[in-house]
Amino acid sequence: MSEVIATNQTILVVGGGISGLTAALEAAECGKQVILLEKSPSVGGRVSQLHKYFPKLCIPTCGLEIQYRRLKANKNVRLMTMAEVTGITGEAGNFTVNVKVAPRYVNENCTACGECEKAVSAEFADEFNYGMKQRKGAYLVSHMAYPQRYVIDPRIVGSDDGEKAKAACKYGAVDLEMAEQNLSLNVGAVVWATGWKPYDAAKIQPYGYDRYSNVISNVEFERMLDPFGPTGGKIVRPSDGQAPKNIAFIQCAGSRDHNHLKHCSRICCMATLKQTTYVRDQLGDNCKSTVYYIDIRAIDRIDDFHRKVKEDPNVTFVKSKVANIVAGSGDNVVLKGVDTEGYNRYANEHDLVVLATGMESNVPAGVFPAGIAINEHNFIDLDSDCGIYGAGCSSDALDVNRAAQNATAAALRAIQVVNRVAGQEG
Amino acid sequence: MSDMNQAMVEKYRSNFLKEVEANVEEGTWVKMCMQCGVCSGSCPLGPHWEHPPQELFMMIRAGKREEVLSSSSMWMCTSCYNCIARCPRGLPITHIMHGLASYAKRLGLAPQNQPTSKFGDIFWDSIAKNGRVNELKIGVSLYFMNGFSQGIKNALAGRELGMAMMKTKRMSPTEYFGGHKCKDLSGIAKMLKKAKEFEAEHITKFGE
Amino acid sequence: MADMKIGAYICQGCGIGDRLDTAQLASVAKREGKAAEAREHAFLCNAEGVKMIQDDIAAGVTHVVIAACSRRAKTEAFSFDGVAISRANLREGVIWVRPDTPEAAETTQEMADDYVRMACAEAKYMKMPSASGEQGLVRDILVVGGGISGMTAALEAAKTGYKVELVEKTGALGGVAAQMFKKYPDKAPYNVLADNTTGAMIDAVNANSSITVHLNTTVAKTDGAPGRFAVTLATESGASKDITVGAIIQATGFTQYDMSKLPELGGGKSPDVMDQLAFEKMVKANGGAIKKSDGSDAKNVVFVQCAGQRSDAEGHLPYCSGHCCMTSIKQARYVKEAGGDATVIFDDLRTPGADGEDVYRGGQEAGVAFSKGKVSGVEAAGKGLKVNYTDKILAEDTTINADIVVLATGMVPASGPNPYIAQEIEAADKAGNAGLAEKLKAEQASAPVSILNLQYRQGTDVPHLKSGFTDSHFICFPYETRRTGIYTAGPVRRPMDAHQAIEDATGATLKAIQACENAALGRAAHPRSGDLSFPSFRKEGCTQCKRCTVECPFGAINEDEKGFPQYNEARCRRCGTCMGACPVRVISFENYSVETVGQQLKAVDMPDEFSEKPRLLVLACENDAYPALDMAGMTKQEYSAYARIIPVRCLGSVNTIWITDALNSGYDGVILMGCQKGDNYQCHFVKGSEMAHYRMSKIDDTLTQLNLEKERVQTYEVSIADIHRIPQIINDMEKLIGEIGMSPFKF
Amino acid sequence: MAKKEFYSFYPGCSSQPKASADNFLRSSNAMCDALDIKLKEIDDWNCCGASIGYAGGGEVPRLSLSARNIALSQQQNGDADIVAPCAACWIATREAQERVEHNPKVGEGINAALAEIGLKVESGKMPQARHMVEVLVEDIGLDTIAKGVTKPLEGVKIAGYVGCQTNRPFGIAGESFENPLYLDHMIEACGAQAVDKYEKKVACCSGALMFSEPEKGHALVKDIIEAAYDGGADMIVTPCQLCQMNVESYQSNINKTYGTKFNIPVVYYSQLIAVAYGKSAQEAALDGQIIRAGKLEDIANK
Repeated sequence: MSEVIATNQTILVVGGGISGLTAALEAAECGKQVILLEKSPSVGGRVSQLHKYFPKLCIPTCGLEIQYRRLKANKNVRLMTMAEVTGITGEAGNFTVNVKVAPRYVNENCTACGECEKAVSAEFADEFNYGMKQRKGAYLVSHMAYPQRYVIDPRIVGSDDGEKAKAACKYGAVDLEMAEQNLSLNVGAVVWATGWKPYDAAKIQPYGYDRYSNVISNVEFERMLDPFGPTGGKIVRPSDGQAPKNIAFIQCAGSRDHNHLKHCSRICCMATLKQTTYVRDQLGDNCKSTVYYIDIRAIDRIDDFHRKVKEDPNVTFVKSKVANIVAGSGDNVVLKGVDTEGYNRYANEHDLVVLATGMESNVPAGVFPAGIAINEHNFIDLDSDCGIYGAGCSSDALDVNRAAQNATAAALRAIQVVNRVAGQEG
Repeated sequence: MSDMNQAMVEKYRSNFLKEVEANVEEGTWVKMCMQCGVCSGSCPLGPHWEHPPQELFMMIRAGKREEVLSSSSMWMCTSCYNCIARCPRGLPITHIMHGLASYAKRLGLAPQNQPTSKFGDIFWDSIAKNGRVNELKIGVSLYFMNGFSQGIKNALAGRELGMAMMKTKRMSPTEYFGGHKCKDLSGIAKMLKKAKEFEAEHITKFGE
Repeated sequence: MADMKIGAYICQGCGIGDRLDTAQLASVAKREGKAAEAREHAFLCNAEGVKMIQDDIAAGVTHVVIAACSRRAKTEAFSFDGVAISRANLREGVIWVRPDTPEAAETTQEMADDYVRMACAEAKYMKMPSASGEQGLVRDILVVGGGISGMTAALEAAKTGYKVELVEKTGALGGVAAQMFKKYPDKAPYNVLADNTTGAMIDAVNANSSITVHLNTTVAKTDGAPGRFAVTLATESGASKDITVGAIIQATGFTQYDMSKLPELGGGKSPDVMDQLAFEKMVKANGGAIKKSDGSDAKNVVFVQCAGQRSDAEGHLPYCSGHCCMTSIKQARYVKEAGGDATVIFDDLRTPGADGEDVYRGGQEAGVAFSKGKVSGVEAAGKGLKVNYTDKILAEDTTINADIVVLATGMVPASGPNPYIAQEIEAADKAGNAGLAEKLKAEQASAPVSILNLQYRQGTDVPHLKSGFTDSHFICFPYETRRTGIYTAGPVRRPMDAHQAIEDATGATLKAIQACENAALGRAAHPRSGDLSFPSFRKEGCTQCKRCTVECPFGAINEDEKGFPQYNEARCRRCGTCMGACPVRVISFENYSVETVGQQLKAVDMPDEFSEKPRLLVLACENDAYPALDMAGMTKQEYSAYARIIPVRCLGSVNTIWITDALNSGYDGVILMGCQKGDNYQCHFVKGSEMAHYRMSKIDDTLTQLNLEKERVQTYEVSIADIHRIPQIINDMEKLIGEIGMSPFKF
Repeated sequence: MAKKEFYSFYPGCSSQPKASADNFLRSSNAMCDALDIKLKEIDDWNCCGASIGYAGGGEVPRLSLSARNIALSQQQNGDADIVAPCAACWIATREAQERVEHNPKVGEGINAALAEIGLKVESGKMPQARHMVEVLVEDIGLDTIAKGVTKPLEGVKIAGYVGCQTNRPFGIAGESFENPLYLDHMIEACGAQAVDKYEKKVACCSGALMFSEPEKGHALVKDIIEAAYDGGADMIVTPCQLCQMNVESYQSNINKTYGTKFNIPVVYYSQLIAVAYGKSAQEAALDGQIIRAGKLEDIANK
């Protein structure tokens, strides 16, 4: 990777999630040279951890498969995984970007045969499953992982496991000598697409995510639906592994709240509506869903999905921001609050609570040159000539189609910069 | 109807929200409520509120002046600050409730014989007089808050507690004659007088 | 082909060597596959293995058969320029789905043998695709619509170095945006109002030498394909002009929902009940003053959200227009700034995203009153108006007086007529759905005039997805319309505000530019980006049946005057649906044809009827079913050793001859696996899977002729996540064959 | 933060000799002696108006009271932190400061009133108003306190009842409004065992409404005590004078109304620390308990 060649006509895309992939591929398919950086061992980002997309209830990996194929087929894109930007200097048309590449301890010889994984024993919290599951110290992030190449957890390097993994690989792919690399790239424009992380639910103290095992977050709920996920695809209560009968979905958990994220995260309402359909599909009439909301934001054409869910007799909507959660009978919890449509107090017992936690921008501090405007919600504001463009959830709280749309626009802005450098503008 | 109430009705015809913004402690925050209801759900005496805070805010916007100001709801506030801690919009709800209560009282609209309202007076008088609280006197006047005969009953009922407090040296009969007080009482009186005047004079001008 | 030289390379890595007799595989390749070279290698994908292959290519190998892992794996290593490559999936497709037991060894080896035979057969019939050269590089883009979306597209294209022909049917640029009094700022903080900058934008467009503006002009005719669109512009004056463009952006915006359909809300009944656009114009005209129709100042304005929207009621819009809450808050602030009172009556206040909450708070700070409620009626009251509504918070029916009532009606996309309406009516009639047929006929009768006047076999305009919005794969691939090289942007694609429209138009501009560049190189657009193969047909065999021209999901194929198909490479997405449609099998791609698949299935060794070794043919969509099968392998899900899987570009490309051939040559069962069809289709080629299901519904006749059980051929909709289900489907078929018995057609 | 040379002490009405929190005052003096915390009482301080002052006092008069205390403290003790052991006093003082900082109109009224007695407060120039607990947690540190313990309160299980106003709206830095942990840590620092997951830890004791709405108040206190018993507590500890009074002294009334048999001691953290530091039962003011904390007395008398 050290021999990565980049020029001021190269476009750097930071982040290999749906936005970064889209920006990189669209630019590359316009004939531009692109370097795509991804911090984790494989691309796909947040959407690769989702079970289905709203409103079509289709499978995210379906779209990713196409993106990966475009990536494999296009020689204009160079992908670097486990790479993180540590600093950017310069100006539009001539940036110097410092990149830190963490060692993967596995080289391109890897065939993903899985022998190293069989050989090692130590287990670690699986990031892909938000720690709801353990994984080995030698692992493939997921079956859809691209690059389809194993990773050695740095924590087993220097241990017996490390040596076992090395010994197990017939192809000399395990290289425990790999070290962190620091490179500096010269690029013309940057598309910043580092996406989002779910807001830390433990910070929403009234809801006791840190105190009640049956209070979980919406992204964790999503992982439950994966047949290869922590629960084998079953919707269960963490406390006893039993199927829930009465689920509460709490909207704006950390969003629209000056104690947490001031902005609306846009996707949570649709995500919850979608998740009620998982409940309906898997548990049928044996489980009820109650959605506690302030406003249901099923924006534009997909409002019909909202109306369809409303017709489901097993789904109830309560216009109320839940005040707090206290222990109930057994492992159940009790939600306290007031239904503001006509002032009705409630203390409702539920056996599983899903917090619709919001989107927290991953835009870092201290990386960008002066003049890049990052707003109070930590999104990058658009400045069409600055040469660094936020894409997807680095620019706003966006759903997938808006992220792809926004990333395509960001790619064009980057192309304009490198075309100017090349003297191709009109 | 008190003169001041009359004056306010005329001044703010049909715009109760403006009146609240101008005259009620932290009243300018009322418009920022987004009706999520977290305050209403967080109140320890919630069930005793005829209209919970978020509903009061909606009623203010809807111009339900009499209903709001004559409501006993605000007087249910125990100042636990749960609502303030949880409000996603950062409204100082506790203070607004206090403000609405004292404004209603000022206009003579607060419900008659509202115990907390009365207790508030007794408490304030004690402070105004001594600069410090005279717990014994307050206790006694509390007993007699609703008349002499009721007072005797209360006093008897509270006797046990009174004795216990005396016994543990946490109350002293001497309190009744003098007891805890500040030195500069005249100064405090002057200060409070001025403060009251200022508020009275500006009550119709806040927020303008 | 004299010059053809096949090289077969068998990998022994990842346990293949331990589980399979690779020497035998090599001899199969040589003897049966007619491979000139057949080499085994312990670790084919490493530098040494790859070099071995490259050396052979240098020495004249033209067709490379890689017998190793799945075609989805190790693509970097196994990409060789200038040669045809086929892959036999021995890892994910054989050893990983079969138990490592002595009993299983024989059938597992047979599986591998067959895949080598198949790969050799496929390679034999593959040619290296090369572009047709049908079109060159045209760096001119046509933008239809001079509103904020269209102007953005024009300016962005010019800024990127492309020339633009901007067509606007009215006499002025600016569209709806130009009529705004104020707008929200483009960047944080959003809780303030900014001046309308559309004027400056119009000036920038007029001043830009790369942009030619055509006012009072419409598109009379659009012919050709990406890279060579031949467009005739018609001006009001009757003059016309022919231009050639590489790609088209349709930014024709929206029209305001007709509020006279809402009499209960006072629509059309009082001049002081107006829609948001009318209110905006009024405020702009009065320089910020809020005036009633009689010229007097309006003190109270009530905004009624979701007017005729988010409702399934007859004549209402089923969707939410997204911008209306933000717009009403902005307009309510005009009222506050003019010293009046404004109340917004809403159901759900929809101000999403980073800017949304700032806007909401900004409105509250400005003193705008918000009330969650449902308006039941608007009526005259004295000189003014009275709004009757249910206050949902105070749970009471109440009224509020207003000088002006603004109805937040929705956006109706100006997307032109639905090109498929005639077909839909026909289908509805066939299905005996009179109600729908009536509805569609009414729609057809009141259809708007065409916008693009496409000279396409499949109609004059871009197909709609839902409610008239032009779209297709709107989640992952928002820009993909069903007309290659024609991209829609702005509210014509999905309801949106000006801020989003600018983003949307910028993205659409990239796609248009990409279309120009790809067309010049003969490269396919999404989803087979970069594919150079394109369909051609044997004219002497063609019966002019027109199926291919009708069934192409992208309207790529026209008919010449004699009724022969004209393929228009640059419009084609290379899915092969035409190939699947052709009853006389004259359509083929260089590297994907009736032969490349047909020969594979014939190459399979067919044990006799009494061998108890059935053969199951699985035609699996390469986009979803095949990856799922790979993952079944990765997760060691076992499935029948009798299955022989052939990936296809799209189920739509499956020609029924393959099924007939398979049955005739003794296959006991055939399974087709494609993507979900219907309204929420997941088929990457929109209609491919649907067409395949339709065709297979007709296969029964064939089976009856051969007098075989209908169950022997089954078609499934599967998803890429069906990692457990797909092996089950295959195993069920094996079980079924066990029950109904082997096919008698074994030789 | 390190311990300050001295603190400007604002005891508040209840923490005066022979007032309802006399037992706090005495134990607090013992605690400060043990921890070497120097307090200089603000001379002639006045009542803060407490959480009920609004009813009779309104906004400006009520806040003027606290402003006077601030001005006096500044006059007498310069920039020294004002330390109040009573939550009401503490937040009233902080609220007065905030209002002066953020509401010019109210600030003007307050200073007009103070001018009558030749005092004034200036935005941005007022000393910090802190709770006694903040001094213990931030300036001294619970680890330090733990180190000095000579008589660990072994075998005593205590429900740490934080209540409202010590916790909201300001609270102790770094603690959550819903589940503050410092009091539990303080209990453990003293060698006692804290009740885990005390459900009513931050519940309201009805505050001043105990006097005007006793029945409603009793209902709230009943839950607080029940939860303590459920947690297996021998006693309840609180940082708040009003909480202590409300939870301790109405148990007999509650027993009458609800037929319960409550008899659980309610002590101050200052009493725990005093005893843990070897002070006598008398110094720790254990004789000031209406319901005697037998287990503490035993340890103190060892």
